[in-house]
Amino acid sequence: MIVTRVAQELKPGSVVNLGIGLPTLVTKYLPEGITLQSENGMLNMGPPAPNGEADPYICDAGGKKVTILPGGCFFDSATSFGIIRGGHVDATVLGALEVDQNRNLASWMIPGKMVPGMGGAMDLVVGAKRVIIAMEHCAKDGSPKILKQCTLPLTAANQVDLIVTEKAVIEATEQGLILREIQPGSSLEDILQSTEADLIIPEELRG
Amino acid sequence: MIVTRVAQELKPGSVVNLGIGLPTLVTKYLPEGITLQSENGMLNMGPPAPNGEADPYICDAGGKKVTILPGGCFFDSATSFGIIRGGHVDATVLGALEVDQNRNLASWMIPGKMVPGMGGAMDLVVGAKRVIIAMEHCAKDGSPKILKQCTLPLTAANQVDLIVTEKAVIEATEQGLILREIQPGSSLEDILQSTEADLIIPEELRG
Amino acid sequence: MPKITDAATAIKQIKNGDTVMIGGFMAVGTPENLVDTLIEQGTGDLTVICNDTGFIGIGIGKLIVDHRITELMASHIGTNPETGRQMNAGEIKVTLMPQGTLAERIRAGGYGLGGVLTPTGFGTVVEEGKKTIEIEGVPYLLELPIKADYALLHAKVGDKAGNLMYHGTMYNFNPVMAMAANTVIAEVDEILEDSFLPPDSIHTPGIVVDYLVKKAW
Amino acid sequence: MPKITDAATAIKQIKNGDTVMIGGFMAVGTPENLVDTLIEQGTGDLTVICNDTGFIGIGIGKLIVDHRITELMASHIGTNPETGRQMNAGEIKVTLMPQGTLAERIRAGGYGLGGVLTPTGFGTVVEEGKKTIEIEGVPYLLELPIKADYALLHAKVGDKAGNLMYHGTMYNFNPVMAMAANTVIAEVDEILEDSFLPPDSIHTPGIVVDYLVKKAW
Repeated sequence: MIVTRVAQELKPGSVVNLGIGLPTLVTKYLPEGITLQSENGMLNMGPPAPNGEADPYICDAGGKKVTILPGGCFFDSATSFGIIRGGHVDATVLGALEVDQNRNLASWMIPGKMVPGMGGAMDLVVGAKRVIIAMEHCAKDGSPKILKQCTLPLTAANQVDLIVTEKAVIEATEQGLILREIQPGSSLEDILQSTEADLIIPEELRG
Repeated sequence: MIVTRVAQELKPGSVVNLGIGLPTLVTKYLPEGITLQSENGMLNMGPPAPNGEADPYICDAGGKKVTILPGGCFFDSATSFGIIRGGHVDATVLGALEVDQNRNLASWMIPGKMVPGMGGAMDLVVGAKRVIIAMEHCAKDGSPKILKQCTLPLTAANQVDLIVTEKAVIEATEQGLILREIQPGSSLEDILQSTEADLIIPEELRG
Repeated sequence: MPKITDAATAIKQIKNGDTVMIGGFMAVGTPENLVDTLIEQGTGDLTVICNDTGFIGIGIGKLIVDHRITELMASHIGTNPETGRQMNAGEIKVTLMPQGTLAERIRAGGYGLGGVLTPTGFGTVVEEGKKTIEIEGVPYLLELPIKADYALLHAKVGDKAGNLMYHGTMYNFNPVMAMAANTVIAEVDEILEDSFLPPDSIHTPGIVVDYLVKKAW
Repeated sequence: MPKITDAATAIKQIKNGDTVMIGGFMAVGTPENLVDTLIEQGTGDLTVICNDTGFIGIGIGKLIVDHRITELMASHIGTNPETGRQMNAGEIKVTLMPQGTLAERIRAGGYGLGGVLTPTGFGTVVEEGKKTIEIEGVPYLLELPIKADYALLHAKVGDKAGNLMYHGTMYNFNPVMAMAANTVIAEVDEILEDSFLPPDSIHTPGIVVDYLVKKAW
């Protein structure tokens, strides 16, 4: 549900970078005419290579052997992040540990526990024209992930544009988080209970 | 004489950028194994194209149609000046309007008279490992060009390494200008009369 | 996907007063058809960013001679005496800067950088009005990014995805300009209509190219 | 002209304590023969600059597992759990930075720039100890150049002038590292002994390549 809803946000003709994990699953539901960018140096990334036919020198940002589609190209990391930082990527879809009502994102480390490094995420969040967060609404222990203020080290400040979870679609604006859609199977009450951040609820979504 | 003497300074295996004008003439006397860089985006630049056979898309830094030698390559301006500024060019040979005893060079403009722009000269003088000035010892009106202090706007400060004229070969050091050779046909007296800068004269060159 | 169109259609969106980057070094890599079309259409009052102003009657020189440029950023104007004349007569505002600095400033614009520190120009008039920052005892000038409304490029081959390949020294400023303008119009000698450039040999990725125009004269 | 030699000869000049850049992204574009040779020769106490530490037993991961690295600069270490373990145990000093920042810092080192201003990392722990400079109201971090004693690269094809061509995503950090190290050793799948790469299709110019080693296993 998260994945299909995110796919609807991606406009034909746009250049999109999908993060590792949940966002990668969006690939299957992409509309026609999306160009996928992979930060390790590829435009028009294609699906994983069929077994035994993989080119050992073409991988995606997760290290998985993939293909390149016709019209694609390869380039080095400085160019790749020039494309990203320079605003030539229309949207990035990323997972998150925490998001807050100031459009902050924390996604890259849990001090003392998990420090994989930020990889390309910090550049992507700052550079992409639109930052879409695709994540479960709550952490595995049930605690809220959409907070008044992030507690974990940030990936970037004030950059999140949209949050899509299995419960809600939330627009992140300078005025605050605006609830845009209640996902099928959820309810306003459910969302309010599982969200720490203040939500702006438009008239049409109030009971 | 200037040109052949400069050519002796260029070591086989080195990468050299020759400026427009007098320095370009050095091309004919280059030792084997020199790689010429042209700042408009070429390594291993070759001689001018024979009449009628010029590739319209290959020119040197003066706009003249030239060739590329086997093993050469083309690249964009950002890469070209990365090669220059990053210290990957071993020597540059440039003309000059004025040079002074603080290793300053003025070569790009005469206020109110000639303002062609600095082109790539400022980057070359700062970036090349060795800056060799090839010029007539005096201006056309006979006034000295090797001065205590440059009067024209500088191309770069403290970067000149060697000055080769038809009268002298002068090493530019932090201690000052050291006369290294008296060119055939000239004399110490001739050099001292036509040079405004203080010259350090080694024992072996004194009368 | 870029729109494949003719020069007149692509160029007519450029209005008087726009800022336009134009590729080329001594006219090699300058899109002559696009420049001619700007002149035909009467577009003027342009701010032009380019390496040099070509020659009288060739490349960007044509825009100078026809008084279409009111402001110019370049590294060299010596091969076109008319540029110097207009500058001295106060008819055109010219900002000259080192060629490597020009390349890095345009790159910074297109690559989302706030600026770069270069040693070039320190101790010269180029440092006027600029911040000097010392790194490990060496002074550098802080040079700021440059962007434009349009970039007019010339490449050898373009494919229908907009990917470009240059040839020889036509490469020069074209790739950095392709990244630094809102709208990119590329004149190409050849358009691959039914195939694509090899993905390992592309100099400018198609996603930044908005219009492809086949060189016609 | 680079020296065409074997891995053992090229690698034995690297001494304990040297700073080494190694190309590759998730081991694609990492010179496995050169890494294996470093391990064979017992070279250690290295400062390594790379994007990521590959996987256990693959790419730079092998140097980690064998405790050859005492200091690491990278953007991602998550695919090799041993790196995180050594970091938490204080056995290795790790500096993590954004991937685009790493690329620009290495490029700045090789291109003679004193630094670049990037918006990436502002408002995060990445800004610690760095100068913030505001340009037109937007804050940027000043990121400094990185250089190394050696760069170990992997390319698809090299010619006898040292020119390199990459293929696919092996491109990544190799071209910027080629410019930023005193000595550059490139492992290539194929060496053109009697011909040259086409001049329009070269990714790393041969003048910066000191040693070419044919990939042997």
